[in-house]
Amino acid sequence: MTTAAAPALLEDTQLSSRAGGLYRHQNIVTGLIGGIGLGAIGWALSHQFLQGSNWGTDMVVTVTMAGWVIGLLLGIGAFNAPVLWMLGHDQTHEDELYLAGVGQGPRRYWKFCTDHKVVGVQYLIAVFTIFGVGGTLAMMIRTQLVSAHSSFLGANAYNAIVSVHGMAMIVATIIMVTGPFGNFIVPIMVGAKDMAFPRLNALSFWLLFAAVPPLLATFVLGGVDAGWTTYAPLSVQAPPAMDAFAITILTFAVSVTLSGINIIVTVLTMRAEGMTLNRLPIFTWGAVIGSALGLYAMPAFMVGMVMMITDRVSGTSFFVAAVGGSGWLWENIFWIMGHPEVYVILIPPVAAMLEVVSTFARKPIFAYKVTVGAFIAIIALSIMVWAHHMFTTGWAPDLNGPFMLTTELISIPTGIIFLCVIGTLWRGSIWTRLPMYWAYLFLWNFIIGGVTGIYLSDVPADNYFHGDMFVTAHFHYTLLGGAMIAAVAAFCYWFPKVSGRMLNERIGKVAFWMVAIGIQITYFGMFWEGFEGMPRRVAYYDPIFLHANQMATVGAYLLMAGFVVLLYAIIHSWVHGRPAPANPWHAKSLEWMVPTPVPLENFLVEPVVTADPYGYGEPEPAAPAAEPEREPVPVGSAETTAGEPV
Amino acid sequence: MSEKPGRERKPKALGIILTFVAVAIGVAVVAILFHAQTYTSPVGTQVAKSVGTVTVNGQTLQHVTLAFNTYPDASGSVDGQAIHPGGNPSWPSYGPTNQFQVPAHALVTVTMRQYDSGGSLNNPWFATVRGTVGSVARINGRLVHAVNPNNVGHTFTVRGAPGTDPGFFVNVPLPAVPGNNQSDNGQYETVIFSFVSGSQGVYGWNCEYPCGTSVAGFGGPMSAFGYMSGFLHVV
Amino acid sequence: MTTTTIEHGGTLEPEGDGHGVVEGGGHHETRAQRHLKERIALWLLVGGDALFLLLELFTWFYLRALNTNGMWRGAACTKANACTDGLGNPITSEIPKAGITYTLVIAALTVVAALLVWWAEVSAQRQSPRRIISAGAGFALLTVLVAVVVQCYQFGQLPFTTIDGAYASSFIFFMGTTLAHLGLLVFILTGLWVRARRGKYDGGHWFQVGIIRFFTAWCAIVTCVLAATVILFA
Amino acid sequence: MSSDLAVKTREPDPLPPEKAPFFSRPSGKIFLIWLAMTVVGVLIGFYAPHHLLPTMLSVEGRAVWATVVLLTVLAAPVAAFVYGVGFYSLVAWRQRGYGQSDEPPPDGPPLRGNSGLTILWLVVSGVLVVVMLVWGLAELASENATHPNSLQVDVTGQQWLWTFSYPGAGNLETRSLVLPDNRTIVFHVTSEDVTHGFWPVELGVQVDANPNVVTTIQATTNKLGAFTVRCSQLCGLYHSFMYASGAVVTPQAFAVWLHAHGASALTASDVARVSSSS
Repeated sequence: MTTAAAPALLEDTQLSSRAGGLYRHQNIVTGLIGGIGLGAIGWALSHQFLQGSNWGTDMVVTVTMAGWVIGLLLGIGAFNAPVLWMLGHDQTHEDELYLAGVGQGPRRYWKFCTDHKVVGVQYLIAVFTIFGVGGTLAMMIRTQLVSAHSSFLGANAYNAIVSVHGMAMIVATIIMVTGPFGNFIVPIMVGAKDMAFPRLNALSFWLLFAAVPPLLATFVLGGVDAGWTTYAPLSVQAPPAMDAFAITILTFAVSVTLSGINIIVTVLTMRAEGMTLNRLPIFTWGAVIGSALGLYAMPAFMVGMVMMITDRVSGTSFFVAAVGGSGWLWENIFWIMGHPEVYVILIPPVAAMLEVVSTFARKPIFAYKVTVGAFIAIIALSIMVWAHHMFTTGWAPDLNGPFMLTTELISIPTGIIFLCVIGTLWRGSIWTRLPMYWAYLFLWNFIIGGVTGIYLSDVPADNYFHGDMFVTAHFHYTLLGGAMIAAVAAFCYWFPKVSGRMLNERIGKVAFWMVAIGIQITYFGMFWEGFEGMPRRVAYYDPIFLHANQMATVGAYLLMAGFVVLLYAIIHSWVHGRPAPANPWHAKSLEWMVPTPVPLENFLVEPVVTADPYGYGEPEPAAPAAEPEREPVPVGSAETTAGEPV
Repeated sequence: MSEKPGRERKPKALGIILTFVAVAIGVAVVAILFHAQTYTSPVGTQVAKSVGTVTVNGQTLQHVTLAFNTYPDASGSVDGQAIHPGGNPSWPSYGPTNQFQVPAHALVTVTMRQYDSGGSLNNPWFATVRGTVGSVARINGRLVHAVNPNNVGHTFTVRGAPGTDPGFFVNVPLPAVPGNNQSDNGQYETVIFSFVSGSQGVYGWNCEYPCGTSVAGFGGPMSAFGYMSGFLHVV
Repeated sequence: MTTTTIEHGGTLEPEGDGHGVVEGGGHHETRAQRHLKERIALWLLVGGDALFLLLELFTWFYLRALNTNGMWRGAACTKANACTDGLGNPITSEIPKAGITYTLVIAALTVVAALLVWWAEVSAQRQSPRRIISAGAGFALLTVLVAVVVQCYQFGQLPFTTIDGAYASSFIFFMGTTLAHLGLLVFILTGLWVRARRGKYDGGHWFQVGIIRFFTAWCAIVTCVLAATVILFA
Repeated sequence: MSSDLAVKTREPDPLPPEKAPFFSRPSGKIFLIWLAMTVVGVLIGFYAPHHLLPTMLSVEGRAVWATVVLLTVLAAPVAAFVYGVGFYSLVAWRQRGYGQSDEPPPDGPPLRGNSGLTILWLVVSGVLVVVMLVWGLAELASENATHPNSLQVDVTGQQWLWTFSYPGAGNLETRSLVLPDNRTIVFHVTSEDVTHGFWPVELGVQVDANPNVVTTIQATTNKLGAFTVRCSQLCGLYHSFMYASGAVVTPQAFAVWLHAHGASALTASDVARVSSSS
């Protein structure tokens, strides 16, 4: 590794004992103390003063959960800098280096750390954790459904699990690529030293961290019985768990918004010299476009949840028809968020998978500009299709035709993604390493998800399939079979850069086949249920659906086992794996040009970009040779003075 | 140089993953099981008592009896029968249990005491006695077909789980005790009715009087299994 | 696609007007670059906030158009034609009156605050930034604090509460939005005032004032839009 | 960007000369795969819905079947094309011996796009969308057409039961839904509490039951048989118990049933009106 020669990496910088100030004493422990402490104070006060009112328990839960979120952020130090700013103080350069984790070794993973790579790894672990929870819940759902009238869970627990499985998976899939790789990879890809707003970056992670415990707390607060869509007015009458659920979503929505702003600004303003928009790696486009769409979707979620909370804790009537509200208002606001959110989930992993396809077909991405255009067209159309989730609500029958039009139009830009993939594969030198396996699986699954989506876009057919297991199978094919498998492809692709180790491909391929087969069995079982007419989210079902359900359950166990094997492969490789070279795939984008492990501030020499990263089979442009003339200046070393920040 | 901290870091990173995954999954599973325990199994199943045979519409059937009550709260403060250990003692509740077991194709005679006050049904359709023998119930000694839909305490409404005997349906409105009975004065209405149980399977029953919380009165006890809902196991 | 104006943001040289190299986030960047980043971020944030606002307006107009159960008790409720609330109690006051006066006052106060910050930014180019900016921020802060007080007073004066139907709910939601924006303004203007007094903006380093001016103006727009909706579409 | 990435280009594909037979070229082979998979897809399209969907009792239910078949037939060639290229690339262009290798295979040809192909792709998918849309709008229009002499049925959902009433027949209220054959039934659906989904499965239509609002959907029965009404919107604790049985019977049987269940409430003309077939 060439990095060994660099004399002074930032990691080795000695900081004075006063660097970091208050942050020196703050970590996850103080965060938990703050969160639990403020939550307890909130509980005590609200229990004392609000319990007696009409909405007592709801108020207590809301205040307690909000106390937890704010207390955790206070304890971890998220508000230090804004408050100091308000009081007219600024962090010194040394403070910022301390915040970035200089000299703290592994402890920095447990802190409010501004280094984008640390945040990326934190996100990665959070995603694994949430997927673990969501997957466990999915197994409990499938176990309940293994027989028609099972008493494994009962209706209360079943509904609670269905809701939290849905929301946990939505939370995890929204961040599964923009969180870990949007933070770890994107800044390096565009040649930046960090994200545009490092503290905001850390804040977005810790907001996510704060959002998860209230979601799990719903189980002991009576359970959310309204599904992840929490249709009003059912959710208005749901147990106090719904308040915790709403706090989770509000916190999470703020997190996604901040992280989206950060990614967009990073890519717009911090690209290396020569990194024109034409040369941006397609994953960067995907991350930016997905984040931009998230900025559109998340405010809608917040508006909806604020109104949901006020309906529940103060008796407002936004969604309660008896006093002038409307459940359709919730459904509209929810799906104005909900459909774009699907593409917030989908676009970043698909774009990341295109990197994989290009690298392992050893060919440039086919129709790069058209594909980027297709992404933009998708997000433009996706904000106009929300009511296709409401074809059967009776909300506005006259709008079914127009929404059918926009929904079907979206299949045109989606089709471009397929064109891009098969065009890249065409006459490529297919290098069948593990990431490429997952890319092929994506291709297989996403076609099925897409075709079944076409049925649902057609109003007469949707009048049958809406609200039944067909829909469940369809969106699992697109979100699990499509987005999540693409994310696994991306994960396997970037694993050597993130962990410094090669992923064990032998175990990984075992996992691959289990997952690949498990998906087909599970969701074809669900298609079968759906054709036969089994409604979604039922704890007990008609025995005529028995065989289809047993098929789905068997497939689901195989699928989960496959993911467990994959997790084993990851952990095994993270500990015992072969040390990874800086560029194991011989790819051409910037993140492979920096050493592994990536040093703080990423680049020893500011990169100058002269071509896009897809020049496979093309003669190397001559320009970079001119660049290394510069003396490698270790950035942030003693010779840079701590200027006066503004 | 960058190798050494790297080596130290990796097992730690692994530890982070494992700790988080294990803690989160553990919390989730414990919470769910706790939740499932709290809400699904109050105090066991009441097995119907056999009292011989009886002839209904020319058919000779086994005759069994069930006895249970409805209470204004679940604390057992009305007649001493504790219903829900823990949970929400202030919620109205059936008791002493919410799960009943009866033989298939038998005449089931239910004797109930209704201790709760009440009000108007969301849907007056449930004020009519349906599905019992003769479509009547004996309320305080008087045979009635229907009660005043604006003075109902609770209802006992049974139907099959999907796929079991779709024709089976019993609805008995339980008239309200006059006045506000939250003072637990022990006043009650006696309701007796008989129905012929269906074929084997799980049957769900619940109350259709909006005695719960929130917008349509179906929150709280109405939406938590075990207070105003339960199962009738036909074996 | 061709290069954009921000193409070479990463290598901007220090400019003559005092935009020197600063430290931010642990690495070098120029003031111009920092300004650009913060400006774009603010645009995006305001974009998200605008969507929040739009959906609130959607809620208002949707519920107003639906008038489910006749529970949109807006302009129709007068002293002569009293409505009842969700519990059947009469709402005897004329609902919009109490709302409109205070809402207008609050909107006017935020506009004044925005103008003060704008004045501070423009004037600071000619005179001592420390004095001008701290004066502008200080008076703006006072104005916003007055608006907060008016907002709280309005809440106490309302003839209805949250349970009184869709109109009351939407009205109070608007008040909450206004209050949230005022709260943010209090925080930001306090910071601006304190920092100006400590001389953080001396020497022309006051692009942050421009950012704050932009946000203050946006808050003024929010309150004005909400006030206009409340008044014109009761 | 770094110099250790010397460009290795693969030997040019042994592409047959233009005179080679079409089926020995990659495009020819992919065409064959495409053809086979399209045929399979179309067969699945005709076979699967027919065997998996329940027996539909209404015109609308039949339209569900027809729509699924049509859309499958439209989608099959597209899916088969993507799968064809995908499979062929795996079989023909996989660089054997590199699967475990840390060395990448030589680069492929630098094809960065083909505007003709892209335009063709866009045109084809555009045409398919137009076909789908025209079909969907036509179906929609026929489903929304008003029919004289339709039977009105009020549907009320509440947690967790359906009740039905026949306003033309003295407001007879029942728990099971009996409908005459060959008649357009207009369902007026509402809810007493939360949102439910009224879904008479074998009639192939559904609409939500919303509190304080009446939504409408219609179906024209055309076959005798039993059907099930299920709830398609999660509505709380006993959502899975919320179903009802139904039957499409002959108009004569329907009249008899009305008499049996609501005789006291019915006048002779009522019965004649609600039970007359169109």
